[in-house]
Amino acid sequence: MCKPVNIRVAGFGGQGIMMFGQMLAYCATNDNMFSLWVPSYGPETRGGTANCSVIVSTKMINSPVFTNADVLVAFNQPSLEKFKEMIVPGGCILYNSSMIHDPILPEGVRGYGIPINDIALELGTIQVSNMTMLGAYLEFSELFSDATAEKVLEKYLGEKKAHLLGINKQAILRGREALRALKG
Amino acid sequence: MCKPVNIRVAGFGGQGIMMFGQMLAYCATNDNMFSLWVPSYGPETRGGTANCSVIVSTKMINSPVFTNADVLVAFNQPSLEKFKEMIVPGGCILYNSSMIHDPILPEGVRGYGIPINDIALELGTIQVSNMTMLGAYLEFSELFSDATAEKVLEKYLGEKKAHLLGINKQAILRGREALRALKG
Amino acid sequence: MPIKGYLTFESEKCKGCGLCVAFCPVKILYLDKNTLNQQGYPIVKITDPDKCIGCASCALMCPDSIITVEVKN
Amino acid sequence: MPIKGYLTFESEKCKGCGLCVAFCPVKILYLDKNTLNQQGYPIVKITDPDKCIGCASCALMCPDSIITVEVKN
Amino acid sequence: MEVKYKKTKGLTDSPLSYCPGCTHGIIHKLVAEVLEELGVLGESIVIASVGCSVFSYRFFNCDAVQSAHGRACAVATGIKRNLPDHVVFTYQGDGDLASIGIAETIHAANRGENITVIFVNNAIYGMTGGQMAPTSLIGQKTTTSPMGRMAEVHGSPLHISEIFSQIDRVAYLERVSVFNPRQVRNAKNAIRKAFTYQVEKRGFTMVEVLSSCPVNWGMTPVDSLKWIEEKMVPVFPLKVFKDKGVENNV
Amino acid sequence: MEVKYKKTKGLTDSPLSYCPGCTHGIIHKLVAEVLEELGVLGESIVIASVGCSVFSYRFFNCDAVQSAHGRACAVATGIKRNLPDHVVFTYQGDGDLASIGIAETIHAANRGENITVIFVNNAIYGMTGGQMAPTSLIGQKTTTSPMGRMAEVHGSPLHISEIFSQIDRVAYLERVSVFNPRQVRNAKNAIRKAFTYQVEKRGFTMVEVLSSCPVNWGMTPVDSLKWIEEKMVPVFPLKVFKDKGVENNV
Amino acid sequence: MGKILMKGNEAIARAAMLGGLEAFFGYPITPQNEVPEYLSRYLLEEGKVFVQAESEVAAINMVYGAAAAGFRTMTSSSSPGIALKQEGITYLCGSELPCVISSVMRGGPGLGSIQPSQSDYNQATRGGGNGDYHVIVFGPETIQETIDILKEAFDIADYYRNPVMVLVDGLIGQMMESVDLTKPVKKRFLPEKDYAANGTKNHPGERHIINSLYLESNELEHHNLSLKKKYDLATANETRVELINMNDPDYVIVAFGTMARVCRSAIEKLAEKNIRVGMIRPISLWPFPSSVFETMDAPHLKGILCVEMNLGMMLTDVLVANNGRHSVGFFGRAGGVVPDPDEVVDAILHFNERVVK
Amino acid sequence: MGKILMKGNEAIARAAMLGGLEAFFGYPITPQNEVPEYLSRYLLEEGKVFVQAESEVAAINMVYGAAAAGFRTMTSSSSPGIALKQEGITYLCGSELPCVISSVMRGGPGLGSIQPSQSDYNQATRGGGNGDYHVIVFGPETIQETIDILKEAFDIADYYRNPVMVLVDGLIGQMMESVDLTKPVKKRFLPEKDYAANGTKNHPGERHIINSLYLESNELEHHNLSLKKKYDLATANETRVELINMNDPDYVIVAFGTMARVCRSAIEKLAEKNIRVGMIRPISLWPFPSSVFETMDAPHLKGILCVEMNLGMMLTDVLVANNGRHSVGFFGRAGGVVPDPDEVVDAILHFNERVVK
Ligand SMILES: Cc1ncc(C[n+]2csc(CCOP(=O)(O)OP(=O)(O)O)c2C)c(N)n1
Ligand SMILES: Cc1ncc(C[n+]2csc(CCOP(=O)(O)OP(=O)(O)O)c2C)c(N)n1
Ligand code: SF4
Ligand code: SF4
Ligand code: SF4
Ligand code: SF4
Repeated sequence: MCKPVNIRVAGFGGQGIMMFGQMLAYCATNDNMFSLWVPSYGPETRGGTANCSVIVSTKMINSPVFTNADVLVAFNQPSLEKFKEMIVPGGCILYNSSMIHDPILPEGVRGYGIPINDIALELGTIQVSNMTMLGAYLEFSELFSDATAEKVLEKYLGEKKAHLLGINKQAILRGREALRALKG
Repeated sequence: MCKPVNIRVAGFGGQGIMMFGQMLAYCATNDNMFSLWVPSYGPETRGGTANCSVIVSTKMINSPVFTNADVLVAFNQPSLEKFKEMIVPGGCILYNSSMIHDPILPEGVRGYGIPINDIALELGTIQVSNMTMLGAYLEFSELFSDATAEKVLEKYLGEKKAHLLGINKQAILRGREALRALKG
Repeated sequence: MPIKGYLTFESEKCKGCGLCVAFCPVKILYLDKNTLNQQGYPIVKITDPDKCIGCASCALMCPDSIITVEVKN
Repeated sequence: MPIKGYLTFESEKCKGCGLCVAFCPVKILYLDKNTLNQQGYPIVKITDPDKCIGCASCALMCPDSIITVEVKN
Repeated sequence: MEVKYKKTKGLTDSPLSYCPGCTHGIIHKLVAEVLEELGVLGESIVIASVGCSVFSYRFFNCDAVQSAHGRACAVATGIKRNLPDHVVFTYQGDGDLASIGIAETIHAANRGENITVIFVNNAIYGMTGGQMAPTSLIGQKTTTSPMGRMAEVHGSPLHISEIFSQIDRVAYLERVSVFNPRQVRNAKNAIRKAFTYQVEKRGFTMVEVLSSCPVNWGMTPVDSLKWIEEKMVPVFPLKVFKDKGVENNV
Repeated sequence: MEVKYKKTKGLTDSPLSYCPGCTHGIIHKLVAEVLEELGVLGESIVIASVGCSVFSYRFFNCDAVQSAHGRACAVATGIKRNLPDHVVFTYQGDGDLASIGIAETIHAANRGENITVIFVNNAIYGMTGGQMAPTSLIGQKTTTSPMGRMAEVHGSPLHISEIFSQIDRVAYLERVSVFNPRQVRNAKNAIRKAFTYQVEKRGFTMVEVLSSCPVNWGMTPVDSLKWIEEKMVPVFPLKVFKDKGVENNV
Repeated sequence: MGKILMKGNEAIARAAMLGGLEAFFGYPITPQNEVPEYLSRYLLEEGKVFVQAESEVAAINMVYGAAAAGFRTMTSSSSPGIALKQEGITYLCGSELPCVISSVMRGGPGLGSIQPSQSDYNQATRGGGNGDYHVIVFGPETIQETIDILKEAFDIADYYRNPVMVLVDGLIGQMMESVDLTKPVKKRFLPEKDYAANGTKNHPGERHIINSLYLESNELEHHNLSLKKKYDLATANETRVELINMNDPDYVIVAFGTMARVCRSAIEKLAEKNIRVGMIRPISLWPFPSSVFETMDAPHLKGILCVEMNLGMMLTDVLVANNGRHSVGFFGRAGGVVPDPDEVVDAILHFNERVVK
Repeated sequence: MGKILMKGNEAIARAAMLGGLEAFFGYPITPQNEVPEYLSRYLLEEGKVFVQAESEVAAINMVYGAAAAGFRTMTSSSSPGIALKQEGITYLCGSELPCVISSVMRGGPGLGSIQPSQSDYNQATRGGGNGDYHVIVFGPETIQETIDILKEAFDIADYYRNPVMVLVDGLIGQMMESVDLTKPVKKRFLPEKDYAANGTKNHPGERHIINSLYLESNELEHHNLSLKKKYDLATANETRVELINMNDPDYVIVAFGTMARVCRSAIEKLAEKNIRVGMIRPISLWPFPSSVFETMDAPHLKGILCVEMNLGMMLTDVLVANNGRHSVGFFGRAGGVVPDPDEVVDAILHFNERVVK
């Protein structure tokens, strides 16, 4: 990887958008890469939508902002509409196909729909839909190993939420599988 | 008068220093001359000494401050000591000889001692000592007519203090007389 | 004859907070987790419209003023 | 034997306010308008030192703490 | 069919920006209903303070002035002194009124400014993400009292209405809440009285409303109402503190 | 011979900057005597506020911090939290404490900062030349209420001690005066109690002292004391508002 | 002549009333106390609004309210008091509300002194509030000029919907001088205040909202750019400067307010020594009269001396305006000391020692 | 590497603790809330002082008290909150008290927005308090640099007995980046705090008085001049700047903070187009690194482009430093918009349209 990867993540408040982004940034730090996570913040996160951006890079990151992203991870329809035009040609959109049906994507952009709500509900709780998406992203990007992701996840959940580790790991796995199936 | 006249007035708080200075400035305005009155102000006027400066001129006054005065009007000993060195050679010091005895004046400066406390007490109240000094100053400077001084005084005292007009006028007169006697 | 109430909801503005549900004395309101509005909230629905007594407790408690209550004697 | 008081004044710091005069129960203090200190204030004096009962009311009321009161039984 | 309840014209069409179940919304509509019922919307000016209710300038269907954090009562003074026949009111949170703005509020009250203050006490800073407020309860965990509020470290909950009851020129002062339909009706009566007194030029009026902040309290909206009833009311008793319209003043 | 009264070592040699007969001087020496008697001068820090007493940093024979107008209690908080075993007190006029500084004072009290506030209420702004204060009496002529204070225009005198009596973490609060020797002795007792409570770490203590301003009231010093007794005391009754050391709290 | 003797602060108050002042809010502070004291009597007498606020913070926010309701309003203060108003001032600018602020400078920093000073030049012209905003600032040199500017200030404020500050030092506030209150000032066409929040019954069908909050960056940027347009307009139209003795000068002095008066005396004294000294006297401090530095025709100029009653604040504006063309020197006294003309004479005589760039 | 991922605001808090912070006083405001939130837990855990003040005004005055008593103290706020601290800041300067102020900028004026901005450059570097004073201001560009400066800031504050401000935009506050908390920073010899008002029992026979009041002009001027000496010393010793790519550039960009990072990307992109662009990145904003403009060796320089997230504030300092030598242009976005590298590229490509002087 010589160019930094610019990733935009967006969805409803409550869908775990921020955690998704932070997990990527933590993974990068864990693997001695550079990373930068930028949230949208403030009252607009109240109720409405939430989004954040992540940059992962093997060299020092200069500009913390980007207009054109390499990847969009869209957790719901409005987010897809809002951000899809920002994806560079050759870029990619991962979307939540449980909530987004038959999306129209910009030309030259690949799309992968993962039914993360459904998978998460199958696993027992909608709460892990974001980690399902993370699994898909990891599979897609080949940026970080499972070992890295699991180590970071463990830290992220901490002692208090250690009991959720298993289900979250499972979600990552299921996400990977789903993406692999799509990639064919 | 082509050069502005710079006058410094100083004494204890309560001796009517400010009124003395303002009367001069009002007289000048009344006679269509330029004038400028600058008080010392703030807590240092509390208790301690009070002083102000006056500039009278036939043309626009530029600098409102001066270091060297043409005239010092000293109502008490500390004021004389504080300001006497600022008087230009050829300048003049009018002092309250009821409180200042045998002063040592800078070389080249004339001095006139007027026993304003005594004169004022003779007139019935120490309160008019400042107007006694004003009379002396008017006699000395020949700047303003009695008519001007009286007109201004009347305005200054206003309706509320109209009853004091007579005694203040008398004080001015007695001050003039005292100075005339000194001038010889 | 008891008073009969009729409710209408401006569902797009519903935030799924559940206050109306909690204060309905006849317990006929519920949140439908399967119907999200454009804001992403589950919206309020009514189980048994016939039972509504038109007390307007739901409407009174709705912070977003989305419930209209009409009554017929 | 009644208590006898002795006053000393740090007159240069006197401001001639007259509070001591007003609160002396035996009325032996006065302001001397003819003796101004360097600040220009008339200073407090005592008419009849023998009458001082050493109650220290004057000293207590003096805002400038210039009165020292000593007593002898 | 007869309309028993519908959204008041005192509110605009703009959707409220509050979190789901936040009782700011209930208080908004009570105030708006009162203004509509008194027929004073056309002469009303709301001062929107800084807090979650900053956007109330969008919601109340009357003229509006957004003010600096804590200064709503000073802004109201500037308006009301110039427009003495208008209805001028502030809508302020506890951070805004009780913390940074207590000086402005006390002095407006003490001058007897003929305005109405709607004081929304939710025991926390909502807008900025759940910091401790002067009215936070002992033991309450907030983002700046992570171990819970401790009297020895953080002080006790500030009793605004009790304090304002000591100010002569306050004409009406009541603490109410909105944790159930009965309290909501009570609250509306208090708000109506306050505005009526303002119209009658009786002086400063204030209604303190105990309100919820489900998001920052970390509770469901319904549990939040229970928390008001069970935890807040014992600390902040609901009562009329002052009513100049009643003889034998409380 | 025995010294019955002499100037306390709690004051420096610097002549007081107050006007003739101003009771700021009396209050100064009472505080200084108490500090001397309690033996705490070496660990005391006075916060000089902005007002005629701004120079009190010259007068009290201990360390001193001059603070911005109204902010003495915030400054005191900053000091005391770091030096909890020191004796920290503010000396503030009514403009400083009751007007611009009321927020800082209320919140220091509410946090229960273990400091002592000497609140000198002379019903006017002395330092700046006699403007109206929040505590000016109805009818009182000042340079900014030239026709006299009117309740409808300027509001009523603000009752600081009454207000602070509503704050939980206030440990001691009394209003005293110095208009005659008996009152001076009373005042000293109150001040002593306040400082003693501070040493005992009981919380926030405040003594409100009704004081004179002969120059700006336009009266002789002696008449000024009568005015305190006859005009101020009826409006600002002298009493203990709070005493955590006594059971059955007032 | 119809002149009367008036104290600077009272002149400020009276001139504001002549300029249409409807509501004053202030808090006591030396050396400007006579402003509120005067208004507490005479503004109330005219049935207008005077409120002594509980603090400077409250006062500026009362001004915000009065301006929001469409009234001509003013506050007055001095150094630390102005510091406390900075948040209110940026709000007024952000919400585009007009008002007049009189600032009577004393020595600083902190409590400083109450003696006259110009060390609040930065405070006035650079603000201390947040964001991209400007206050229109005038720095008159006489009481007469102070009056004339104040009489016009409300018009200017209304025209730009922006605060206008009149910045004088404590000397101008405290001294008395002969003045003419009746001198006519420029009148300008003012649109109606169709933004005032004075109840929808006065403008049915349309709510008036006074606000400075724009959560979306794009909206806020749009707002910033529209404010900038206004500031550019003010720069084009409200820049005021007096050029004195600028006919082929050896040196040019730049000074404002009381300092300019002192420099006038110095220039006379220097003329006696056959040294030709001109003066650029900025009357508007923001916008600063930069362009006169560009167009200045002074073939024999040895240097520009900036003279201030501070340690070098307007100097920055002079350096920017000069842009390297001439050698620039500085002379200033601090702490409330008003320099004597002789000191300025001396600074010109030893210009080389004064050069900063 | 030992790096950890940290949010800017938390890094500020942690670094302050590493720098020796003993007492924090603050009031909530977005986008800096994580600073007090972090400290409310971890500072208290270490038995140090954390107080949530009732307002920004109270907070800065609590800082004043803590500093007066000799403790390492800090406050943190954002735009309108900093405006409210201006009086307190001038008091700290006047009384020569050290402290650290973290300012996390959002859009303005007024309530503005909570999006990142640099429009408080004037507020930070010119103050808004009264009088002749300066705050030492640093404007780091990464979280790492923010940490390094904060760790040193208390030393610098103590050394000069003056407030030190660390000025970042909301983006630096809100974003997360990998950082190393253990990087060593310069240590300096610090004299004892022999001014602290901590009771005469700690310094018998001598009263310590913290004060900024000097009623006599001469005394105040003396004080001002001694402050100035200190500021001159700070200018000589604390000016910090990074020079990037300054080898015979076609253009030079001047930018700080987040804007400088964006410009780095732009410079890379311009290099691809064979346009050599260097950058002067001021790290200390006051003192401003003027001298590098004088010593700059750039024979082919076509111009200097000042780039800011505001409408032109640092520009003044650039113009003064440049002093007419080169043509100066400006590019900025306002209102909380963070420009994209491409916009900067474009501004360089069309430099002529950007020229201001
Ligand atoms: C001068 C200033 N300080 C701080 C803030 C940040 N701020 C915004 S809202 C708020 C407090 C909100 O709490 P509250 O008033 O209780 O209202 P709520 O949001 O809980 O309804 C604060 C501190 C600000 N905008 N301006
Ligand atoms: C921020 C600020 N505002 C105003 C002032 C001016 N000022 C100095 S003292 C004072 C009030 C004095 O009154 P008070 O506190 O009652 O004390 P007193 O002089 O009567 O003892 C004021 C307003 C100031 N120095 N700083
Ligand atoms: S109370 Fe209102 S917003 Fe809440 S669930 Fe019911 S209808 Fe929806
Ligand atoms: S009370 Fe003190 S200051 Fe006043 S007259 Fe008596 S001795 Fe002098
Ligand atoms: S943060 Fe709290 S107070 Fe604010 S809108 Fe949400 S629930 Fe209501
Ligand atoms: S002005 Fe008043 S309060 Fe101040 S010292 Fe003089 S008499 Fe005392």
